[in-house]
Amino acid sequence: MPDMVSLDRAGPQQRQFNPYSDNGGTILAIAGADFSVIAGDTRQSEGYNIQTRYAPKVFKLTDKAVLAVNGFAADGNMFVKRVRQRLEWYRHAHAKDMPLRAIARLIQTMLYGRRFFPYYVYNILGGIEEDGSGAVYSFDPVGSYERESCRAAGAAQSLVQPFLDNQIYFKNQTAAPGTTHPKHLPLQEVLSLVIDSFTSATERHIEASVGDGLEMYVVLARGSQLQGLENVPNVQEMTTTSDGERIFIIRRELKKD
Amino acid sequence: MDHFPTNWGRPRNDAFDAYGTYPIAQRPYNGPKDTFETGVQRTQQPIVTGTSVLALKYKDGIMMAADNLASYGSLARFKDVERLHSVGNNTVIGAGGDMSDFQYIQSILDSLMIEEFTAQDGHSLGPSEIHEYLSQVMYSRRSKMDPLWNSLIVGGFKDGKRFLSYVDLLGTTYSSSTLATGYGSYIAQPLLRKAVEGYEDVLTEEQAEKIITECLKVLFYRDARSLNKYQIATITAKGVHISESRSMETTWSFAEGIRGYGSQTQ
Amino acid sequence: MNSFADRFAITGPIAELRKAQANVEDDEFSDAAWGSEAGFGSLAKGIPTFTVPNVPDPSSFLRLHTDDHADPNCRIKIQHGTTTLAFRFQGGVIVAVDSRATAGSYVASGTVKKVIEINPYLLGTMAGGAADCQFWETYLGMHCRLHELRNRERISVSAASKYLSNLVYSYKGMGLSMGTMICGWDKTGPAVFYVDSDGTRLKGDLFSVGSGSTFAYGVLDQGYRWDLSDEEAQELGRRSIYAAGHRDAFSGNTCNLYHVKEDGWRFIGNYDLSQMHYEGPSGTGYGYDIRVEGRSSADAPPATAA
Amino acid sequence: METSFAITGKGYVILAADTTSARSIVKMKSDEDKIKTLSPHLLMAYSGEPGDTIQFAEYIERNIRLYQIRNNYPLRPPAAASWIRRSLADSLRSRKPYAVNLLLGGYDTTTYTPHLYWVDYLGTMTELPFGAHGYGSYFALSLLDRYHDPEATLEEGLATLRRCIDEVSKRLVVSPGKYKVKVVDKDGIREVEL
Amino acid sequence: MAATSVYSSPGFDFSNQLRNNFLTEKGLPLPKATSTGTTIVGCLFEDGIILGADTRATEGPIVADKNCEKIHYITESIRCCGAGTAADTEFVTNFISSNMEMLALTHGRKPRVVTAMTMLKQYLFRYQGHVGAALVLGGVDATGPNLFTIHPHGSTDKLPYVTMGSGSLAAMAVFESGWKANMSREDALQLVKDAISAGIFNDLGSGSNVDACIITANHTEMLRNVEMPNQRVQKEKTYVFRRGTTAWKKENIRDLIVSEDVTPVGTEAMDTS
Amino acid sequence: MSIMEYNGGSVIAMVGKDCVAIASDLRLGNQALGISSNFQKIFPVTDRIYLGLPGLATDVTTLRELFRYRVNMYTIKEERDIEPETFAHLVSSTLYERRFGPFFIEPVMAGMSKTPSGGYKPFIAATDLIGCLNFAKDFVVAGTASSKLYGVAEGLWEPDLEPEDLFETISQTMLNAVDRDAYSGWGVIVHVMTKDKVITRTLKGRMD
Repeated sequence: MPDMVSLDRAGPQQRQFNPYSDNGGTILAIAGADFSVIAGDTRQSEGYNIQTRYAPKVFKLTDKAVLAVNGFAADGNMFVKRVRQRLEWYRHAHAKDMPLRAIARLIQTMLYGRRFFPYYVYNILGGIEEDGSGAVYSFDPVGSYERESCRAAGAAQSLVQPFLDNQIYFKNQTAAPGTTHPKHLPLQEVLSLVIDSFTSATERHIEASVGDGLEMYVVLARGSQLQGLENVPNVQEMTTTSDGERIFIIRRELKKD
Repeated sequence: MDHFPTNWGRPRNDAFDAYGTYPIAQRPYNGPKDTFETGVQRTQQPIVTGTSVLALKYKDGIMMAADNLASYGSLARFKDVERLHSVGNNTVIGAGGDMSDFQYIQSILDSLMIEEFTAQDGHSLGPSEIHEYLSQVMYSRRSKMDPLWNSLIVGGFKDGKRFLSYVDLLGTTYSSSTLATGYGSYIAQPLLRKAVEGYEDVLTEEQAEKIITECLKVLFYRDARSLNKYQIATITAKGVHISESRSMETTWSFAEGIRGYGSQTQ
Repeated sequence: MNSFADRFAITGPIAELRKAQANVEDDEFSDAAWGSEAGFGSLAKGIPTFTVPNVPDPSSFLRLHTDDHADPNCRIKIQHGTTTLAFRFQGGVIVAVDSRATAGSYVASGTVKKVIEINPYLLGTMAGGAADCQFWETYLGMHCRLHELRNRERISVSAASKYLSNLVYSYKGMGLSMGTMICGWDKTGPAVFYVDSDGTRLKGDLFSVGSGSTFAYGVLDQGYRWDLSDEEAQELGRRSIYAAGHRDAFSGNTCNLYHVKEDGWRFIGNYDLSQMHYEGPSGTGYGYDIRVEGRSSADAPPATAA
Repeated sequence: METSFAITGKGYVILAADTTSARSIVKMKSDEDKIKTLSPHLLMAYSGEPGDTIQFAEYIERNIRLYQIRNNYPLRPPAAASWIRRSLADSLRSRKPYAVNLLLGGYDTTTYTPHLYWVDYLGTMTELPFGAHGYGSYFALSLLDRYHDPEATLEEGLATLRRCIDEVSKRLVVSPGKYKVKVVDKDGIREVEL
Repeated sequence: MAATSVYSSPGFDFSNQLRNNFLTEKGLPLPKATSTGTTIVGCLFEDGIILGADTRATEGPIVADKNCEKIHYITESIRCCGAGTAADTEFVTNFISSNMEMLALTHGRKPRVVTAMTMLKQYLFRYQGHVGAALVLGGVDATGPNLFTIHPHGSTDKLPYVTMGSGSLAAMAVFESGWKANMSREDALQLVKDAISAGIFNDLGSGSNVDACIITANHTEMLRNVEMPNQRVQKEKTYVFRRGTTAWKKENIRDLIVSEDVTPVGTEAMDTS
Repeated sequence: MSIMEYNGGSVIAMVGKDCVAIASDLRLGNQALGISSNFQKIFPVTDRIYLGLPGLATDVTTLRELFRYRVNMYTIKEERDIEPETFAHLVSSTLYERRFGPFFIEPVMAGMSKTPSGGYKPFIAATDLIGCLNFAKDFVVAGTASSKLYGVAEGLWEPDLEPEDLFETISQTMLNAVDRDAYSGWGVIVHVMTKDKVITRTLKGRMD
């Protein structure tokens, strides 16, 4: 009878070169009605050692798609390079940017192609769908994915995600009599929650560190208002095409200890 | 696959023959096998090693430093190894880790530069291209489980821009205004960060050299695999300059008057 | 001239770079990874190829880095945990699943779609490695479509499940983890097939798969009859998933319910397990403590007690 | 595969344990009684490591009896359960621990309440309306969540028990054949035929 | 059956060990205790000794305590910084502190730093590294300032400037480049702050604030949180919930005020005339 | 799977304005299998100290008995109730006594301690499994959901909450944290203590 025998002793043993490492950090994405916010800290660490205080984890793919990668940095950077290459090829063949949901499926097949030698990366893809709605897709290292409204991944995922469940999905909150919880939060609110999530995580998480800097990408749907984005400090527009979607980056400082 | 409720979906414990098919309870591997696999040697651990390399950005470019020691385990085996290597006119790479792998890297980089030169297309490889090339090579070697056992720092100055970046045996890359490999990342990096961060554009060459020598001195005091004979490279608009080996003054009198490790006073 | 030398040189800078780039190529699907076939389209060419690490025992390498049960600190945590069930009855097939995915003790998601809609007549459930199920069942969907185009008729459930079974069996021992039920309606009527990554394929009336399957069986077996009405059958599916979600730590959150009939499958609804516990779908909670509220097993003290 | 169930109902507790005594793949005996009567209103079903089970059960049986002889009245179920847990937890700290899982069913004649305690080999104890040990619990617990009623009559309770036993025999690979069923209520202890 | 005693005898109690070994052998790994990754330092200056420490305590990758105290009291003029298993440093220093007090009472004079050092090393050596305390012991006594490090296995070291913990390399780098014999109080304090800050900002196991302790021949000054470079920034939002947000099933209020109702017996007031 | 996760369970304590709150989940599991949905982990030690014991369930009972014994002995010897600070040290030394064979429990305490002026001030503390005390000013957590609790509490906790607001904050923290933890949950119980009463509420939590 298959008993609950621990695999410890009979388990796999390998005493050779370990091709993986963990470079820490946390990424997070939230989708709104007509925008999405994709954020990541900028610290890259190994063990207790900070390698650099600025290594971006969030990458702009197109004007309506942003990819955040977390885990083993070499795998992550190489993976982003390959996704960008694929998107470039697509653009040459079709003379348009790949739609978000297609990028999501592409990422799945690329990740699954390494099923037996996985990329140690947790991906979150955020952006604007073809119908103008904000979307977030989250992936596990071997490519299973789903569309969600908010998702945190990386070292501090277990600290941040339940907080977002409460604040974004209003989980476990009963609405005041006669009212309902809003389905989507406004951009300003979402940005505040992202910043608070990261400052909270910085307070309590060390080893696979979170800290130094925070980069938040905001993707706005075609024709949507700036929604107060113009008043946010340190905002910078990154839009390159005139398709209508606009993309911004906001940078903040985090604690450095 | 394990079908027991609490372990459901996880790999099955092959130590247990659940279906009475001993001895092949686990499906054997019948893929291609290399009979002489045991005869193939890959670098699975570094043998002759170099220790830290330091690098920082200053006003005019990049400064890098490394000592001249190659150790064989705890033996100070070679005391005249040059761990800074210039690639073209704009780039220097510095290496810690296995020295034979570094020499291989030197040779492929040298041939790469020759290939580029013979193309005569008006382009030359700058520091960022060389770093990109190295990161591809290092990452692909790690993916083949046959790594080049080095931590490399690539520093350069081209078209008025300073470039400083790191790549190691796993293909991990990062850049920062100060970099250090090996023990340097624990001992020298805190000092470098404090002295350089925020002052990248004001530090003069003399100041930078003072900082980097101070760090080398501290490393020599505390890193048992280091030597007080070192070289400093500068990469500026004027090109690459790698100094001759030099030695530094060290003092060991700080503990004068201290006796023993406990109650001894004489 | 030197390009000729390059082509055959096995050392040297270009060769080193070429090897690096070859590595980029062979982990995806060969030449035409761009153009109209970029992405998933290239799968139509045949079974995709996978990168395998260059180590003596690739499956133990994979296990070393991904088996979070043997080593809770393993880095790559593949999502696990599930209760899925499907059964045949006079009115078709009921498919019910939970929606929780766990990585270690962390509930990674509570909104996983564990029913994969292969085509309007075929459903696949997902238990085990989420990516394995999603990928191979999507792949199966493409082949079902190809089958339709080639043969001008829908693929039978039996054939589809056989195809999937053969596919995953060819990867046996490599570390795939998948336990799925292929459910649908074909010329023979409603059909349910169980397929797993061991290569097992079973035809049957009633299956439950996953870490919480035993709990689902406990409720399902007691309430199951062939001649259930549609409503009763749906209620039974929901209730069994609730029971499993309640008792099993790795199952829960919500229940997705599908009903397959002659004209294809229909999504019945998404039910929150917590709501089912307290209120049920129709006002009476499924929860034990809700159901027995105010009832006590204590005897009334004897009336003569002075 | 050893399996035991316990169910409370209106004024009673039913304990059921399989009767097989198996060693590896061999069934040595098929009419073993694994439910001990500890006092006039207290039953204990035990399962676990062969040898430990009977030794521990007899140790408990005698000590509970001793208490009754010394004090002229038996321990009430909560007190007895607490003492048994303590004994088990202490034994776990000795060189040769007892690896025994227990279900304790008793009827408290002073409060007219039936009590059921679930105790595992680590000394974890909790009071439950129904419980089970062994692989059967993976099937029975959800079933009991669905069908158990604290105010069920004895007939209804036995019908629920029968459902559990049927389910386990349907689904468990090596299911035990026969069960011994005992009931404790205000009138004391008796064995019931299913 | 030997019942575990509820009376506590002095020393460690091994009653759970058999059980725990058995559980660990079954493949359930032991959980981690709170440890202090820590940067702790000490150095001599012209008048005495300065000790320094960060204030982060960790449990795996989680910060368990953001502002813990790692400079422990031994006697009025002897202090000890602890790194390693937090409970061990806490209890070891407490234990030695009370022994030192006993010694002081027995002999009627201030005990020396070497005495504390010897007690600590003998204690730690006895436990062969299982008591995981890495210590920096400093103080001023009749022989002048004394500074020691004590490793978990009981080895000791005597140096003019020392560091311990996961940030020790960062801190040592600062000392190596900045320490000079006979520094002034201000310079030495600044150097200690710099050394601890190097640990805080470059080592992930260390963090939060800087504690320092200046010990001179006749005065000990404890500078708790002498620098606080990592205060939490103001949150963007406030998170107070509307009352009634959480749904609950049962409520039970336990009144802690024992209320007395005085019910006068008899209708007439007492005749006090 | 660590020993601490064998039975599951989590506890959190928070400080408010002249009040404290302590909350735990109610699950008793046998690894993934849920056994009981009414397993108390928080026990009153005196009128003004509540002690939460998340960890291995057998040790929950054993330690509860041990502390009850030791506190009773203290009360008899000293003829007064033990103060929270004193009790915290009692817990700490009891656990450290078993440094080399620990109980698998990480206790969390909440209480109101008497001030010299006769008032009460909130007190919380936690220790690790070998008794390293942590006196926090805001909140302390322990158990299988501790990392989740840290994250939510760090976000939601605010200083100087009134008892009713503190109840909402601690409840929301606990509910959302245990929903992301497979081994905690099955209902939540919250105790809010002010200087003159203890309000105990059982929450309507997720039961999966």
